[in-house]
Amino acid sequence: FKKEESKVREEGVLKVWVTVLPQADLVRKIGGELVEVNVLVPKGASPEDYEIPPGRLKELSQADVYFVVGHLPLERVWIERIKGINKDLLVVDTSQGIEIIDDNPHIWLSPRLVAIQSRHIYEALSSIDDENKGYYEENYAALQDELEKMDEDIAELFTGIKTRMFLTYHPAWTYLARDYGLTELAIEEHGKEPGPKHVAHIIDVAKKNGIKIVFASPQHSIKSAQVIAKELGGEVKIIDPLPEDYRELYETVSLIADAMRRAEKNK
Amino acid sequence: MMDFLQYDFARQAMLAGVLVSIACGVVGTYVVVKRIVFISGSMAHIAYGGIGLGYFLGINPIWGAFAFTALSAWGIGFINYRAGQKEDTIIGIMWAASMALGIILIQMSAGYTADLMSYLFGNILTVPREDLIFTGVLDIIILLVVYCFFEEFRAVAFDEEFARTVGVNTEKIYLLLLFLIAMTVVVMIRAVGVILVIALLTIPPTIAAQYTSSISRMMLISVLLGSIFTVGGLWLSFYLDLASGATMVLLAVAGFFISLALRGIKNRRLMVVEERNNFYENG
Amino acid sequence: MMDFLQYDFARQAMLAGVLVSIACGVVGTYVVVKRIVFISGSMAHIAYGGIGLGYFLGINPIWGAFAFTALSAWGIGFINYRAGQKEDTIIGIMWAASMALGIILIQMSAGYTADLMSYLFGNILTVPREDLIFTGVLDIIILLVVYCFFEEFRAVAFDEEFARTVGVNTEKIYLLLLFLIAMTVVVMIRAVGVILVIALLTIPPTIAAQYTSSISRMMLISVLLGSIFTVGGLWLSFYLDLASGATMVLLAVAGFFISLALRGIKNRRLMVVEERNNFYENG
Amino acid sequence: MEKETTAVEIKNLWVKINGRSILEDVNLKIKEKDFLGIIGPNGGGKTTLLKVIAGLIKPYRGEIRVMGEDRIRPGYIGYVPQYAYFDYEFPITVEEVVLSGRLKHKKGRRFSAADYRIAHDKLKQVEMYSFRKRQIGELSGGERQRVLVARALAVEPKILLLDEPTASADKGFVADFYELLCELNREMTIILVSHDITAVSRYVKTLACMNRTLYYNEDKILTYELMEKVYPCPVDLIAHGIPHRVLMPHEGVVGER
Amino acid sequence: MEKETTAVEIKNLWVKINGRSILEDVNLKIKEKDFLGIIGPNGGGKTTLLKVIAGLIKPYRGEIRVMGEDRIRPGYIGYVPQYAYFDYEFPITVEEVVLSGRLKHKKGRRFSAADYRIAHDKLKQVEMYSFRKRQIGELSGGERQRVLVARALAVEPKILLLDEPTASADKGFVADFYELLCELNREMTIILVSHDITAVSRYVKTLACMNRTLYYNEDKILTYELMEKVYPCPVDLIAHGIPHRVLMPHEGVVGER
Ligand SMILES: Nc1ncnc2c1ncn2[C@@H]1O[C@H](COP(=O)(O)OP(=O)(O)OP(=O)(O)O)[C@@H](O)[C@H]1O
Ligand SMILES: Nc1ncnc2c1ncn2[C@@H]1O[C@H](COP(=O)(O)OP(=O)(O)OP(=O)(O)O)[C@@H](O)[C@H]1O
Ligand SMILES: [Mg+2]
Ligand SMILES: [Mg+2]
Ligand SMILES: [Zn+2]
Repeated sequence: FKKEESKVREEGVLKVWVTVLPQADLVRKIGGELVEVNVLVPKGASPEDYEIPPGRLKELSQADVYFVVGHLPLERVWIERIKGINKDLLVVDTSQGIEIIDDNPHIWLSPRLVAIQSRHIYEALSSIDDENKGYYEENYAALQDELEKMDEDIAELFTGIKTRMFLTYHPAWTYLARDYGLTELAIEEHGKEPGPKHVAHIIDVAKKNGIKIVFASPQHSIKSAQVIAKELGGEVKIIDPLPEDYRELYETVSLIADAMRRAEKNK
Repeated sequence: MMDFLQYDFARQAMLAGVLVSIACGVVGTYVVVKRIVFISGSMAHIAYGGIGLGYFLGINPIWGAFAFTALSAWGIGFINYRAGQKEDTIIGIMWAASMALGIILIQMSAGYTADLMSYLFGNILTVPREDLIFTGVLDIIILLVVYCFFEEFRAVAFDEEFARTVGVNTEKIYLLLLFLIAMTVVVMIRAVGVILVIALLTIPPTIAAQYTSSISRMMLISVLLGSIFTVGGLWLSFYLDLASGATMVLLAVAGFFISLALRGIKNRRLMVVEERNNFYENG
Repeated sequence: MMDFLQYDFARQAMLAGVLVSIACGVVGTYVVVKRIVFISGSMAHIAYGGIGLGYFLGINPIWGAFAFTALSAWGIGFINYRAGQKEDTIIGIMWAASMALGIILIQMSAGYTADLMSYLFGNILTVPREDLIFTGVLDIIILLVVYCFFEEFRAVAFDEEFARTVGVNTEKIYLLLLFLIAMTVVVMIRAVGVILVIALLTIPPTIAAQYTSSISRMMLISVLLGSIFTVGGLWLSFYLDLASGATMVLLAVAGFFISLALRGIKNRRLMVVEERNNFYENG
Repeated sequence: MEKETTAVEIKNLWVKINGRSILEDVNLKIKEKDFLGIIGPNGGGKTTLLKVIAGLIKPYRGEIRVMGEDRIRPGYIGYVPQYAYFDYEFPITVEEVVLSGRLKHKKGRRFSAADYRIAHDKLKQVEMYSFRKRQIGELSGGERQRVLVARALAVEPKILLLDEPTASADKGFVADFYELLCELNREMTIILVSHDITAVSRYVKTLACMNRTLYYNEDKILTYELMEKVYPCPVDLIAHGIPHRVLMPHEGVVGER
Repeated sequence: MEKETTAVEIKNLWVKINGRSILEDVNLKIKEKDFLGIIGPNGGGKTTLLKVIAGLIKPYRGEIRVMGEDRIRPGYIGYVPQYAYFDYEFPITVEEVVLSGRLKHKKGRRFSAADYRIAHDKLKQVEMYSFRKRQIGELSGGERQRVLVARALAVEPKILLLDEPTASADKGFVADFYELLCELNREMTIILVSHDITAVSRYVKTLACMNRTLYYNEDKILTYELMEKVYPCPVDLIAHGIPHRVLMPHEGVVGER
């Protein structure tokens, strides 16, 4: 990693790229002032149909590290191409060691998986920039504490809830559900348009469990979610699977927990 | 069937299918006989520019789409009448231009933008009530307009030059037709997505054309076939657990090939080379 | 310009633009004169079925797309020649069917959503070297085929019936043309996405047609214009920081309107009603 | 007074297409109930002139008045084109094609029984009544031409414009057709373009020659000099069968029956 | 021996379109270098017969042999359609249209100087040489028809099929055209469909009448009875100007010059 070291010394900061907003937060927390973080998919854009403008590519051609989420279709298409533009780019897969369900990319929505991701980030940063290893380590430790705390807080949110089931349009919360013993009912099957049988099944299950809240994400059309909510006699709540500030996750999960409590009452 | 019909969304989807079939059957008949299938496909893409504009201006994208396709209808008519350009090329250009504009506008607009996929594909299972109402209103408008201008539409579609010598305002009639197509496409995009619109606009009238050479009967048969394909497709997709829009389309395609085969058996020993020529006779 | 050209990816994108312009200019000329713009648009969508198939079978989706569009080219030709159906309707049907099939296949294949948009949009800025080679090879194939069958292509496109009486195997020639279009569309989808293909296939030949009534000259002008639009659009998008594909398209559209205006000024006092009729003469 | 009886009046008409001048300084004045025959070589501009009168081509310069007005009223013109360009697969029957001539006569949205009666009458006149339920594409060339004639007649126009209406018609029909025209001429002005000089000279009231511009005499006299201007080889022409009475060096009414 | 001199031989030919029978039991045998004129009423099936010979329509039943073979060799047929359906905006010049008749003669990919010379010759023969650089859509009806004739001639075919080639041509051209045909007839077989019985009877060697089936005598005799079968009203016909020598009640060669 000789070359990168000299780069760091020359320019002072590491140019780090990530695909989605939540990752940026992690990198900033670990890299602090020593990194300059860029996000490929800007706020509000949907990672499904993002076209990279030339300006971004220009910047990308000078990037040092790229942390990929690992299973985003967007990355699958672009990473090879970006590597073609920037041959010195170090691409780090932050999903290493995480057990992937169904190719679902949303690993940044469970604190426990985020802990693994941040370890990859820390390791990569300190191997590139050996000089500042101590600085990164310090930050990393703090982040790990924060994540552990969040992990406990989130686990606590669900204490006393027997039927830990929630309904979402887009299956973004699959890993959260796995890690905290929840059941995610997703209308989209594997992120694809659902068939009527699947919808009927979801409605049956939701009705049986008194679920009245359908979670939708702001990046997707909420129109469809509203129809399901109507059939259940409930409402749509928007939760963002791409939070800018990592701490928002807690608020989001507490909404999910609230929904479960209300469902239990409805039952 | 019964256990399927117990769901609100399923009943609503069936209703949507029938309502969509009415608009598509009637407008699609003109689209097919006037050989402007291309227009319907393009308008769907042109709408995307309007969606982009909607996001950019912070208004409801559907109004942007309306404005854009209506404007494009007018543009197609105008350039066609005034500038002596080939219609299909103009449409190809508008298609590309609108999509490009849509992309750039969405790129430049702040805040959340909706996913392109839902516009391209739609989901008939979750058509909101307001879209049903939209579609119903559109059906009524289309039926009224066609009822009032049936003969004029036919004359202009068949031989525009003669219609002009008789005193028909052919430009106006043709524009009216383009507007009907534009409205259908936009409303349908919202309700069922682009592919289903194109399928329902073209397949039922094409099948119908094999059995009648009367426009009004073509419309009737198309509406019936469309309803069969949508309702049947829905039901099929329920039992096979497949995406319903796609199943409807595939059912319609199957219908087309079955009808083709039936006609083929009937006419097997008839000569067909001649008929094929008709394509070249028209350009 | 210079600071832009210092980047490898920029130089590569320009090369891609020129290579794409060659294929599109030559094939697009036929597409425009034979009025089959619709085919190019549909083939792009038909490719989607193949992409779905690729995912389903776990092979590279581009091979699925190749297989599908090639098959559809054959299908369009076949149904057109043998079953006496209207070409544009058949294409509309295939369009819808392929898209539907793509959706269902993707639904049935294992794993999370496939990345459709990259196929619809592509990105000329990051065309991998292998795609450049693909495109270059395609250019050579197209130029060779057109060089060898130039007169046959023209005769069949102009008056297929007469060509047949003279002894030309018109079916074969037409199929060859459809295959060229299919190949162009698939290679271009991969390189630059659907919209740019449609724009480059239609806009440059349309502008060229305003200045010449020779097919070979149309091709030459189209290739030049295409190159200007792609290279110019790239440069513009770099300075305005906009999506480059979309910028190229908009530049081409602007070019079309400028040319239209120039011609309009020249012919302002000439009558145009007559020319417009030509649409109906062919419709 | 004068205005009332002028069906078509053209003053200093010029037409250019793609920058090429097709008609040059055409002047024409046709009285109502006239029967004008226009002859002339291929490319002489006959079709262009008819299209200008029918309002299908805008002149480059000059003035046209149809029935005394500078715009064409619905139902005034019945036009039989030289070639009809339409989609032969179009789902429309012969009867419906002819009915489309009634478009501007119909009250309300639909055609009335009277419209149908007129359409059927015209179909009978061109001997195509039994074909009325056929799809338009399922006709032979001459049959199609007859239907187009019936369509123009169904307009019951003030002015009937015929562009080589008998080019593909068989001889049996041609003779009947000219008789029909003579009859129709009692109620409407007719302008007939034809290469069949024999037939034309027999039935028309006035004769004009067209070659870039219109050589035409209100005195209905077609001189030998005129023919020489119009046709490249008038001597040949005579030799090949133009009845000599068409050519009157000094005076005489052409086409008098 | 016999095979060598038969240009077209048709045996028991039936054609059906959309289930409707158009040609019924047609039999025909044309010697090489023959000049056959086909007359008949509109919708008689003349165009259909030519298209069958040109290989454009497949028969429902029956047999056709062209130059002794059951398939048509490239360059054997030159066809002038009654109506040509093509895109008038197509970017192709008159010269290129005529050159397309040389498609199967050209060696290699491009047309040779000889091909150009032939195309130019044919254009001169139809008096359209000066129009050779015009785009095909920028012609009048008659001009276009001449170009299509030139295109068929450029094939230098064994058999020339002409479907009302003079329908829109001016009289000046028609006479020259028939002279040209007679000249061409020295080298090729010609089948001419026309309603111009006068002209036809003057130039053709053999005459046939078509009305569903072909009434045709190898003895080249056209009887009054035959005409009666073909035309709905032969008496009218005669009255309206068919030269009487065409109708020979018992014997005589029709169309003898
Ligand atoms: N596509 C079709 N479907 C059904 N009938 C057809 C079709 N084309 C032609 N016909 C019928 O076939 C018959 C013969 O047509 P054809 O064109 O051969 O006649 P023709 O002798 O050339 O007549 P014309 O002198 O008018 O050109 C006509 O009665 C016509 O109505
Ligand atoms: N679109 C066009 N562009 C350029 N020139 C044209 C166009 N259309 C017609 N012309 C030319 O205009 C002239 C007159 O054409 P027009 O069709 O009026 O002739 P016409 O007298 O009807 O001839 P015909 O007897 O052959 O039908 C011809 O020389 C023709 O070449
Ligand atoms: Mg004319
Ligand atoms: Mg015919
Ligand atoms: Zn997601």
